Amino acid sequence: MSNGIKLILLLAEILTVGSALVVAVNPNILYSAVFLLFSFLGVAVMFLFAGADFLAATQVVVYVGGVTILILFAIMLTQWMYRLKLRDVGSKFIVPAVVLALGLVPMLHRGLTDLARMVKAAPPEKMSEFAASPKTMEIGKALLGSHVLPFEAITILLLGALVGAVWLARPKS
Amino acid sequence: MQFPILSLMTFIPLLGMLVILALPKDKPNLVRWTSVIFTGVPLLLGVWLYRHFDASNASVQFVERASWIKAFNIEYYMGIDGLSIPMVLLTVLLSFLCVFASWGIEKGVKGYYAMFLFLESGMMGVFCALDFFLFFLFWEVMLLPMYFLIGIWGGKDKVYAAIKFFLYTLAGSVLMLLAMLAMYYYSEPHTFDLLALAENHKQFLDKTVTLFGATYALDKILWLGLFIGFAIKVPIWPFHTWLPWAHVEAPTAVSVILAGVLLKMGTYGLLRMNYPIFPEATQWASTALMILGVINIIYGALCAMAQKDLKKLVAYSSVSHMGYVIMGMASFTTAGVNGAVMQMFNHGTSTAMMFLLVGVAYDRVHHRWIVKPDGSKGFGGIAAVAPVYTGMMAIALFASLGLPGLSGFISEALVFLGTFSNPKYQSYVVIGSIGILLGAAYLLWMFMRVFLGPLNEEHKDMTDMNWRERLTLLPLCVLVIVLGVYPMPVLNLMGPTIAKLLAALGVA
Amino acid sequence: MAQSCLWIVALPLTAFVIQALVGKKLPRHGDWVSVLAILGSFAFAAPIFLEMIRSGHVSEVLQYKWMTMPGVEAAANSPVLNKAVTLTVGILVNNLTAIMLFMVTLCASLIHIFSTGYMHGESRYHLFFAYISLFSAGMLGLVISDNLLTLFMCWEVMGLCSYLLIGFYYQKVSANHASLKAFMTTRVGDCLFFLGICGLYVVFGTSSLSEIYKALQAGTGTGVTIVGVPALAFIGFMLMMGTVGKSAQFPLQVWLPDAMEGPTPVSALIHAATMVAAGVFLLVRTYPILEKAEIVLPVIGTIGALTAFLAACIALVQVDIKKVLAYSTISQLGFMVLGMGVGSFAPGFMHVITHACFKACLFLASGSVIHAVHTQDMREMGGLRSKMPITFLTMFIATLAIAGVPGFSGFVSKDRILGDALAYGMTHPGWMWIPILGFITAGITAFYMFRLIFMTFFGHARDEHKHHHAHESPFTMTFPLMVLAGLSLAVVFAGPTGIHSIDAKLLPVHWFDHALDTVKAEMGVHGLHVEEALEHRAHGLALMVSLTVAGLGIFLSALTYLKKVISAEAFEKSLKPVHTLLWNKYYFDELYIKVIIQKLLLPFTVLLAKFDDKVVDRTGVDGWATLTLFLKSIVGKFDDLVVDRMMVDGSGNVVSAGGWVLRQLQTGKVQQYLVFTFIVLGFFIFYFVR
Amino acid sequence: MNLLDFANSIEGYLLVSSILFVLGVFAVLTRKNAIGILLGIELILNAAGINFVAFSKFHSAAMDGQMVALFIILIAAAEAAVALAIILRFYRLKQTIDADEASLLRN
Repeated sequence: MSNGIKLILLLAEILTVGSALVVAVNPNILYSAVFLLFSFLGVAVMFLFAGADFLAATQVVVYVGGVTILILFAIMLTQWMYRLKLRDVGSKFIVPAVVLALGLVPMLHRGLTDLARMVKAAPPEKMSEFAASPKTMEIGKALLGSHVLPFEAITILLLGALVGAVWLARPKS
Repeated sequence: MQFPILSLMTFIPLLGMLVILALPKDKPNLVRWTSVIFTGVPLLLGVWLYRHFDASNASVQFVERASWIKAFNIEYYMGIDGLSIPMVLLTVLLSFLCVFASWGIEKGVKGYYAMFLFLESGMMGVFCALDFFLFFLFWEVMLLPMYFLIGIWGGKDKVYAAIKFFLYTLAGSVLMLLAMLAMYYYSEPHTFDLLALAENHKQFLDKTVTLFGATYALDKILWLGLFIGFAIKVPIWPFHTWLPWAHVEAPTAVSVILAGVLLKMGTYGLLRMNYPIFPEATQWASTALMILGVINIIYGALCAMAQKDLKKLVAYSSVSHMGYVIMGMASFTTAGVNGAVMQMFNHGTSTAMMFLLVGVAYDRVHHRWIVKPDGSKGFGGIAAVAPVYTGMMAIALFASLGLPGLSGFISEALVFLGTFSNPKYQSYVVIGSIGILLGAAYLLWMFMRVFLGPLNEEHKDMTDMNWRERLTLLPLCVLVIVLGVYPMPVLNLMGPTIAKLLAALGVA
Repeated sequence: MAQSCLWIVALPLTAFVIQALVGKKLPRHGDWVSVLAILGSFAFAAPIFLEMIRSGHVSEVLQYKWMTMPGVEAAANSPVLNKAVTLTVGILVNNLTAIMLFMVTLCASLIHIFSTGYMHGESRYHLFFAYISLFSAGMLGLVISDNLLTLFMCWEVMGLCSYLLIGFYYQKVSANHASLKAFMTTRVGDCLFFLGICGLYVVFGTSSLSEIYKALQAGTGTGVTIVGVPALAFIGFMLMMGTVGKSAQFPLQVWLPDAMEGPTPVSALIHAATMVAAGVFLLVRTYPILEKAEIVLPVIGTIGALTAFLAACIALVQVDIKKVLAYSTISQLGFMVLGMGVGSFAPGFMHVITHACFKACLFLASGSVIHAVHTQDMREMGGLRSKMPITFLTMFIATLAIAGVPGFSGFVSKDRILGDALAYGMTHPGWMWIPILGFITAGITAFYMFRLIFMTFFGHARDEHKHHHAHESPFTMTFPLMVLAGLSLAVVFAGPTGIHSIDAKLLPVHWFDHALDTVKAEMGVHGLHVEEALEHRAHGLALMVSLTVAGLGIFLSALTYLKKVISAEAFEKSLKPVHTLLWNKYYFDELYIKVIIQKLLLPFTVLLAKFDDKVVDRTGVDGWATLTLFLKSIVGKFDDLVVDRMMVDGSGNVVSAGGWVLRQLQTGKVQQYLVFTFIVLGFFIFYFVR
Repeated sequence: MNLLDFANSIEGYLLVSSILFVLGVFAVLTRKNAIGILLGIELILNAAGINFVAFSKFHSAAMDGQMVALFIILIAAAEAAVALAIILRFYRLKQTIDADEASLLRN
């Protein structure tokens, strides 16, 4: 793959990380919600480069289209349109959180890379061929083949969540 | 299996108890007459038993044997011999009379008679049981009704007396239980059967047991354990203090049964268990027993002399008379032991009479003071007001102080003849005869203060004995006089058994 | 003959039963039942007596088995004495029995008749006769019984009757005390007597007299010792104590004077003629045993002499007519016991019989006097001679007899006893003082008896009112007096004059002596054996001395009381301490009742009862309760404080404290939980990844 | 290996997912606003998704990794919906969605 394409991946990764940083830190919830959206987009691009095209699409549809909008609605329903400037970040936990973050990231990363190294990597050509092939048909086969049980479970879960959310959020009768 | 008369005699009163509990509460007379029936039937059976008891053979008769708990080969083993038949007859008779004597009980009539019948079956069981486990069971069963009878229908501080009686006897029976278990454990074919234990009593010899570090001879310790259990019941001197309390607080009929039958269980137990199963230990302890007997006589008589309460006086006189029984038993002579068992029977009748008579006075005047605690005169000159009552009391008194011609003398004479013929104990007889003297002193002194002399105005309106009371006392009067003149009907019952007992004791 | 003996006892017994049960309802309250019964007994006794006089020898033994106890002949050294025991009951009829039967039934019948008059109108009339019949049955039973055990039983039945009869007027507190004292004192004697019987059983294996007589002759019972004392001596001593109790001898004589509380016929029957004589009769019956145990007889002799002398002295100062007679009875009993002690078996026994007759007569006479003047105090009497001639005459004869005037029965027996006593004194110099005391007592007896006669019948009436009312008693009361007076003559027992030397010439051997000699041989009794010459000299001397002493006594009392030459009061004043001593009966009563009973025994019993209650009961038994309560409180506290507070609550607190600390973590803020989770996650990653 | 290769290699993906994960955690821990916590959760879920996808590509080149990622997205959606419903309910109850207020289950 050409360097340009790799650059796009790098940019996507930087986008994701930066917006995630804003989401985590920004005192105003509205801004963090919006930046969450950008983070999702970055992730979608990363999926593309990882050969999960259908996944990227669902990412965009579900997360960007659905969840973020839902969150915005929630924010609007609960913030009284700027009347309440929520001092958002709990001051007393700043110190432990930052220490945690700085400490945790390298450890986590090293742990995962050790895991990756332990596990037998796929041959490069198979990897690139995989990355390029369209995945929608495999996902369909997998959904109704090897992963039919989770698929059924997910449907029930979604139904439950749907009914639950509706029941919880309905106005007082 | 021939007619199970002993089981019947033991369990009919129990049946009666159940029937009474089912009767309606508001008809006391119905309750009373049912209890009369349920004590009357054993009395008739008792008479049948007496007629069919073969006095010539010394072994156990009317045996009923069935295995009860096979695991520990405990048997339901009932039987009587010369030693137990007088006691059985006494129990049956006194229970029957006491039902009439307690006609005056108004409070909780059903409960009273239920407990009473329960008591009678307990007593019958004790005298008929030949299996130690069964004996112990009846021994404990008998305690319960006594506790309630004294505790509920008793006098002023009845609860104290009831508890003292119960705990004291229970403490004794705990020792007995230990001894029983030890005997079961040490006997070769582990058994509770008294006669078997007596047969091979050699097995307990020259064994030792270590208790709290010190080692003791097995048979002496077992003998002592049983002895203390029975001594409390007799009562023997240091363990006698429950008796005055129990008597003073118990209602009339109960103290009649207590004095008439319960005291005899101690000496009966000694003769049934200590003597045959531990002959060597008995010989070892015979002098001590004799000394205790003499102490009992003198101590009881002296204490009786100082009593101001009629019932306490009679209670202490029972202590003194039981002293003769112990003396007779300890003398190891034919006349002595026969006299002892005879005294157990005679004392039963004469003391029962005295208690019934004291009850008669108590029902009318509601106090029993010869001299009131504040020194003023209690009873006085009742002879003028109640001549028949005085006559009956005179007979009872002279019977119990051992006037010849009445039953008291026969047993006392036999005990003294027996003990005197044993060269070791002749000086004890001399001291014992002081006991007779003191006995006559306190009884007649009481008779004088209570019945003779000028009439105490308080009792001017005291009525003489009504027909019910006279009928209750009549059989006892007849018994006392007849046995005084010709004691053979009772004496030849026990003769062969005692001869066998002494022979076994002698051979050891 | 033995069968008739059974009837003799059975009749009064049935009379007792009838009287006791239905006496009140019978006509005349059933006194005729008792009288007929005793007369019936007399009718049965007479032929035996006559048979004895005619043939001079009557003896029969009848035995029944009373109680049998089987036994097995145990090994020789085994601690168990397992011999079979049989107690027998029986009747022994010999000359002694015959004489006694006759005397007892005669006296009893006369007294029954007398008491129908005397007790007339009493409230418990029928009971009186019931008791008297029972008493007669008891006495007769005693007389005929062969077995000492049955003798003992009748002995105690008599004790019971004396208790009931002394306490007949039970309203009187003094009567109750007297009856209790009588019963208890005799009871003391009885207990020791019973020990004697036990001794007999140990030595002879039986208590039947006939067997014992044979065994003694065969020589058994010498080696054995009881309680360290040679057996026969022990038994003898115990039997003697029985007599001492019953016949009111020296240590136990306090009860007889008080027994006068009872009605006079009772005093006559029981405390003069029969019961007290029973004590001596016991000695007579068991004489062979006493003789075998040598040391007992002298003791008996001393007691007899002492009692006689002391009682006689007391009688000197008494003013109550019945008390005088009571003390004279004790004194005469002392004489009998003295006789027994010195070995004069036959005269001793004769004195029993003679004394029974004249003393009964004296008592009944005094009864009729009391009945007439309604007082017992001689100082209120006097000059009744004219008012009551028959009573006076019979009483005078009896007094002559008791004083020992020749020609009367008393002299015969007393003179022989004193003769034997003198002979005994000569042969055993150490015991010479016994006859001396005997003679002095004889003199004193004469003195106080005549004092009684002079004070009651002679002189002028001291109390006009009573004197005026005095009248002769009815025939039912005087007839017995006359019969008894007749029996007080010497001719009945020895010869017209009573003096042995004279009578021997007039008629052959008197039936009484003959009867006693045969029974002595039969029982194996030797009596006092002393050479002919010495005995003759002793009796002669005794005759002289007793005559002079009796005469002197009579003369002196005549001077003081009849002629008032010697003033009794002056005499009293001069010997004031002696008089008070005698008046208080040597303080025996005080010693026994006041000191021993009230000061020692009763306080001791009260103390013992307190000890029994406080120490043995409260501390000994309840002590355990308080101990357990104490332990309970300690254990309770320990349990509460240590185990509960520290252990349980402590750990509870620790846990709750810990809980509190941990609880602070539960702030409810979900984020904090996550922080902790991730911290832990961090450690995990750090730990594993590294 | 230069930045570009690194970005395209599994380490790159893993580094991003670690950072994303940590920021998510940071958001959850420090946000006072309930919705902020929700955002944190979404970040964490995406981090997980990236890991799955990364391993599915670089390791087994098989579909399983992607299937799980797909499911994660679905569940995340459901979860978000329910969470927001709860938040709304909480808001209606307490008129605020400060996470510290929801401490009824405290000690």
